[in-house]
Amino acid sequence: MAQVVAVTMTVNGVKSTHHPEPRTLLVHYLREKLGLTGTHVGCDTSQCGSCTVHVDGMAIKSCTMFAVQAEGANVTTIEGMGEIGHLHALQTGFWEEHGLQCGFCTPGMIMSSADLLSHNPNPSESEIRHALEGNFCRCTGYHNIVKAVQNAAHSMAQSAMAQAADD
Amino acid sequence: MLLEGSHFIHSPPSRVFALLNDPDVLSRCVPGVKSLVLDGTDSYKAQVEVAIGPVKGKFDGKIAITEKVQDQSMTLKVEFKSPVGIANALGTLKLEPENDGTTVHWAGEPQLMGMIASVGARLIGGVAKVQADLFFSKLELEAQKVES
Amino acid sequence: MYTSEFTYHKASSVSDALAQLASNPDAKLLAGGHSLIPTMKLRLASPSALIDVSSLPELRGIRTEGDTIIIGAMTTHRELEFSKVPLLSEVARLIGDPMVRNKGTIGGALAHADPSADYPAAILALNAKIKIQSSSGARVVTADEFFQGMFTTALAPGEMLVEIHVPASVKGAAYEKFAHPASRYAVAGVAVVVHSDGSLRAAVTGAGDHAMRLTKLESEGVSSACKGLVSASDLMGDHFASAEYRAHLVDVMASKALARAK
Amino acid sequence: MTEKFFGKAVKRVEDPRFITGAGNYTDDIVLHNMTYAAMVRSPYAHAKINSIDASAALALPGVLAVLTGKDLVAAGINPIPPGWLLPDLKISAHHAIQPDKVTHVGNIVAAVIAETRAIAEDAAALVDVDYEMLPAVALGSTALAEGAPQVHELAPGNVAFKWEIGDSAAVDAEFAHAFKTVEVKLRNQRLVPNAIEPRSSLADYKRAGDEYTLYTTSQNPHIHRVMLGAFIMGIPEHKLRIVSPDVGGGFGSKIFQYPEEVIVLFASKKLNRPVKWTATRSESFVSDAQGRDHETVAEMCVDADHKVLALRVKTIANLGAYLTTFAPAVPTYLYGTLMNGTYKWKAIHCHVTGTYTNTVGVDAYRGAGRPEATYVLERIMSRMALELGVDPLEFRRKNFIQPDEFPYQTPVALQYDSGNYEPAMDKAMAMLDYAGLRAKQAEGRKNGKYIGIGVSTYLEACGLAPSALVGSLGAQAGQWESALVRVSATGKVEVLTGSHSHGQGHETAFAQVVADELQIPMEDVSIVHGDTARLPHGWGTYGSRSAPVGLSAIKMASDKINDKAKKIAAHLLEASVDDIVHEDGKYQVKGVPEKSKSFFDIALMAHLAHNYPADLEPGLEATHFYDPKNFVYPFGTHLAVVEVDANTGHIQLIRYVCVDDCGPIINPLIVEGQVHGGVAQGMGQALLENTVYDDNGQLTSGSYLEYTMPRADNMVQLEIGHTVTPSPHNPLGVKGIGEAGTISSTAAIANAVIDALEPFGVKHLDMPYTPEKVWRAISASLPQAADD
Repeated sequence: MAQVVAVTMTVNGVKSTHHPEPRTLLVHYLREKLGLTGTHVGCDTSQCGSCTVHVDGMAIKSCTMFAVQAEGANVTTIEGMGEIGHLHALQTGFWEEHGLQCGFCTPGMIMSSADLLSHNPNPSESEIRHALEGNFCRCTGYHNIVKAVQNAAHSMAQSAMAQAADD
Repeated sequence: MLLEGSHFIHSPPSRVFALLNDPDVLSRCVPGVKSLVLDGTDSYKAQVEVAIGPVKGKFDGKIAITEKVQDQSMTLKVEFKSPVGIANALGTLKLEPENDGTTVHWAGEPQLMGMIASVGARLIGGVAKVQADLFFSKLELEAQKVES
Repeated sequence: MYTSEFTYHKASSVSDALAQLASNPDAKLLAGGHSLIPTMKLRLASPSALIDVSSLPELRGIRTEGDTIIIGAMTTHRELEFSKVPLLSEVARLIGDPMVRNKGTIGGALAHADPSADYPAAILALNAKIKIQSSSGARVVTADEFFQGMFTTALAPGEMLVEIHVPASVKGAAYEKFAHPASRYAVAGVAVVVHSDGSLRAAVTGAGDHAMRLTKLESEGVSSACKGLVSASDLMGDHFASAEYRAHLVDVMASKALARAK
Repeated sequence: MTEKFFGKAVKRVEDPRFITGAGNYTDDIVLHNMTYAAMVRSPYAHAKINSIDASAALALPGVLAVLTGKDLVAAGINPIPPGWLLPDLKISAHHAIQPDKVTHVGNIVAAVIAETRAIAEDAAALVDVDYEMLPAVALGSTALAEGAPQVHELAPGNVAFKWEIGDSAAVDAEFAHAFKTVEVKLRNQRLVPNAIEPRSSLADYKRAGDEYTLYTTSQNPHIHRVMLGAFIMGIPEHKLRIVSPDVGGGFGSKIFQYPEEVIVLFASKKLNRPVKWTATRSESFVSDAQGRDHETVAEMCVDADHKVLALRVKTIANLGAYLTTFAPAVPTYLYGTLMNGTYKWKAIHCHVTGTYTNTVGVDAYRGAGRPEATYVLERIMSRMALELGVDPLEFRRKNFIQPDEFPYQTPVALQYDSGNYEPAMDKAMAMLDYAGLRAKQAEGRKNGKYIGIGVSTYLEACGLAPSALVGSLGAQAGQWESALVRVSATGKVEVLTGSHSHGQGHETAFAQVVADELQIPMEDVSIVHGDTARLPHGWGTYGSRSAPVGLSAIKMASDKINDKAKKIAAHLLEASVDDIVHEDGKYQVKGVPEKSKSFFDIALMAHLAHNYPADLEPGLEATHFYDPKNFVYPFGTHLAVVEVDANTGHIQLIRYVCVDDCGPIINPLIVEGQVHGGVAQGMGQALLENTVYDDNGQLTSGSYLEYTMPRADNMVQLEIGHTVTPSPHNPLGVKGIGEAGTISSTAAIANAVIDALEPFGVKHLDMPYTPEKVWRAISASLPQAADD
């Protein structure tokens, strides 16, 4: 029988333990063991970025990491970013700017953009385009995705200013 | 894509030709050979393990030698398959006496099929060169061995 | 898409990893995984065991000792991108995409020695040294000794790359890359470094079957427009870029890198 | 006044689920007791299957079945037929699993069903197939050459069909007295559609009712039901339900009937368990129908006033190994009929030879025939302008069909119902500052800076289509669309449409129109699509038909609701029906606004029927089947600006201006989004994407490491404008916009590249304009350079 390994990780704030085979990719673990189907698989050579999630705060491609490697990790998927009524600024940005069409690449786009904004809160257009090098979209021509990220950067800056004023 | 190269072996053409037709020598020289057995006249069955970077696979296949011109040239027909694809090649070896040895000119047109074709195209030239270098450096050792 | 079955071992230390490696020659070290895992998914490789060294603390981080910067093998491209390591920070920024950089490691990339990878040119131009560990001890090789051919390095079976040593300061350095539009690997990537003693080293990756020094540039290379640095017959060609075109790109990239490095 | 939604940039109602990860794509669906399929695919482009040894695969624990082509044939499963016929069409049998021979890499030879996906993939690698390799052919013109390998015995010389349109003799006559003629030979390279969601199919057979459900990534579930039920598997249509839930992009590639859908349905019944298959990207590259792949020689001539006279086009269309669902229509009726463009030709003739090759089947890909035609036409127009030494825009302007000449009968069958081409061109030129940029271009050339400006003044025919017309041309399907508008007792509205949305935003745009028609809030309307069990029959989404055809049906069904509502209101208000007006969200007696009934009042009474007209049925729902009278004809002007790095040959798109006329715009966000994506795909063809088969029919660009997908940094922010010329024959005046961006942009960018290279004497290059190709063209014009 194939080896199984106990893996404990915290996904979107919820800690759980499962026993996948070592060959189970993180993306399959999230989709199949945890039912978090917002993370998608679009390719098999680590280019398209549909499977992007955050592991310990950094965007990674969950199709290029085994679940066992996430032992003890804090994982955030699109489902953990926000929900209707409490959306993340990027989710709002994508909605307001029509930054998605078929929606398949969108979770990965949002997770990658979040990584960008975490270390570059005010990116230029070309920085946004460079940062999205690892995410394919076939629907939008990236036009409104760029605008969505700008929209989110703007609203995050405003809320940060508002918060600073409150403090 | 036609690939070609040449290697100098410190041994006369007649000896090099003999080496190239000796199954024992071939099984020591062909990179990654696990087994190589004669399977009819000038025809071999072989199993090789190819390891190129992270890629590693076992290939089963046959090598047939045709159009042999004693001490001068031969044509090789190579057909190998594995679960990740198929590698066929039609190659020629030409032996040219030079100083105290032989220059072996090789040329071949490899055909990759299946998964290895769709991801391996950029590497085929380099891989062929590496494999040829390995083969001929071992053949040189064999040549020395025979002479000593 | 699944790989073949394998057993997984998370190494507790470098010596543990080396012991595991010694006990199973078919095992592979797992670093950032960005070359190995896709290859395994396509079943172009099916190692029976993986030894995960990606999060070993002793292999991570960048520190300075005297005039040398020591980079742990499992330092990620992202850590280098945001570091002050000469040239390598610039090179790291051009590797793959942000997610690849967040996970991929310099040690993994160098050990893999993909002919189109970015680091090797920089490592050669920086005259870096590579520290290699095995169960019998450690050795240090020069960059020139390290890269031997396509996917071939000085690493012997049972050995692992643990550190990269680069000069803490150089007078000037630049990396210019013509990227493949699909894979973003280098079709021709040229690194030029002017060292503190004024010497110039240059190397190219992507164009040939492995990274190599640009000796013609180093010996004559003071004029700004490079011409005929490498011969097409020494390079690779494919349906995107022929050897002849790559030879031309080497000249163009070298000219740009030289102009910035000086 | 109630709020009007038509024309407003309403945020999409489908987005909340997608931005929170709650979308429901086929691969997201998990059924109890589900099993997994993996396909064994041919590594050879052409080979005989000698034998298949599945014993090792079957011995693997967890493997439930290995199916071969012989199993399917023995069970009476028929090959997959094409859905469009042409005279003398040679139809090769396309089996879901090939029983005897394979004709392209990726052809399925066996299918493994197992308890997990991992085991299925393990087992697929263990199926040992003994093949006998046969010579292969990959290029259309090579397939037609003497002595070429034969792909199918029934198609001698690899000819699937020969087709022509127009008047060859009239063309010859014009050429005979022409002032100037030009010829271009061009290749419209093959593309891989690459929707980011790989195809997926999940079959669920229920023994209780002998009923099948297939969840699948489809643009047109009803077409699958007809094909699978009636033609392939013999399942009675009412026992087969097809659901296409959220679909992650289609671009044509999810129109077609695919083998895997047959296989999972068959396996589900055989095992009495649900069976799921989801493609890997590597599989998508060798199994999704591909697009384009034409080799063309085109010639045109003009008179001394630079008026266009005649156009002669000969094309070899590579169809791949099998005729997929719409394959025969794409390079014929969707191609030859588009050769007229926006110009006044005296004569046109177009001849097409469809060829079989050992490659993946070629079918509709965003634009389907029309981008191919537009590329030929707009390239040769710019080439002629170059030869005449005149501005390419002014040359076009001189030859436009004028607004007072509609309806305009072209020499290639179509009758354009409307158009007004100059305003779109003028607007685009103004947006770009065309004259200013030309001056900058000239200045830049002096300093080694090479920019190019390219134009395409395209026209497309979409909104497929009058059923009688397409039926007479060979379609095996009707092309009307249906709608069912169903009002609940509380006034909530479900709109069921045969159109399918896989990114186009129907749930929003259609709801905007229905909310306006019924004068109710948008949130009271939901659009339902993609489930044959819920919808009336429909024909799905392709050919930019959803708005002009699908939405027209919805609008007409909504009219029926309003008509009935007025009758109910008249009864309740004791007034004559003729006196009831629908205003301010109410049905009221004309001139007496206090005498009114709300939509809720009407809906409730329609369901209670307590106080109700005796001659009226209770309930409030209406169905409408709408068959359009003609295509719709969107048009516009696209201007592309590229910059060439003469050192490397690299080309960067630096500006893109487009002015499209798709009639009245329902939702500008959505319309512009369609243009953005379409332009990116056209840019991809011009600059990046290339499907490379080697001489043995091996796809050497079969992954994202080799096949260049457009990324964010390949694009610029587009500058978009519109003109509005309504379609005269549908009730909303709307025209399609889904494909326009792709149809026009490839030609515009190609023309920009050639314009940029003009100083180097380059008059034509084939796409994609990869750096080496451009560098070589530049180098060739500088013979000294190499020896300097």
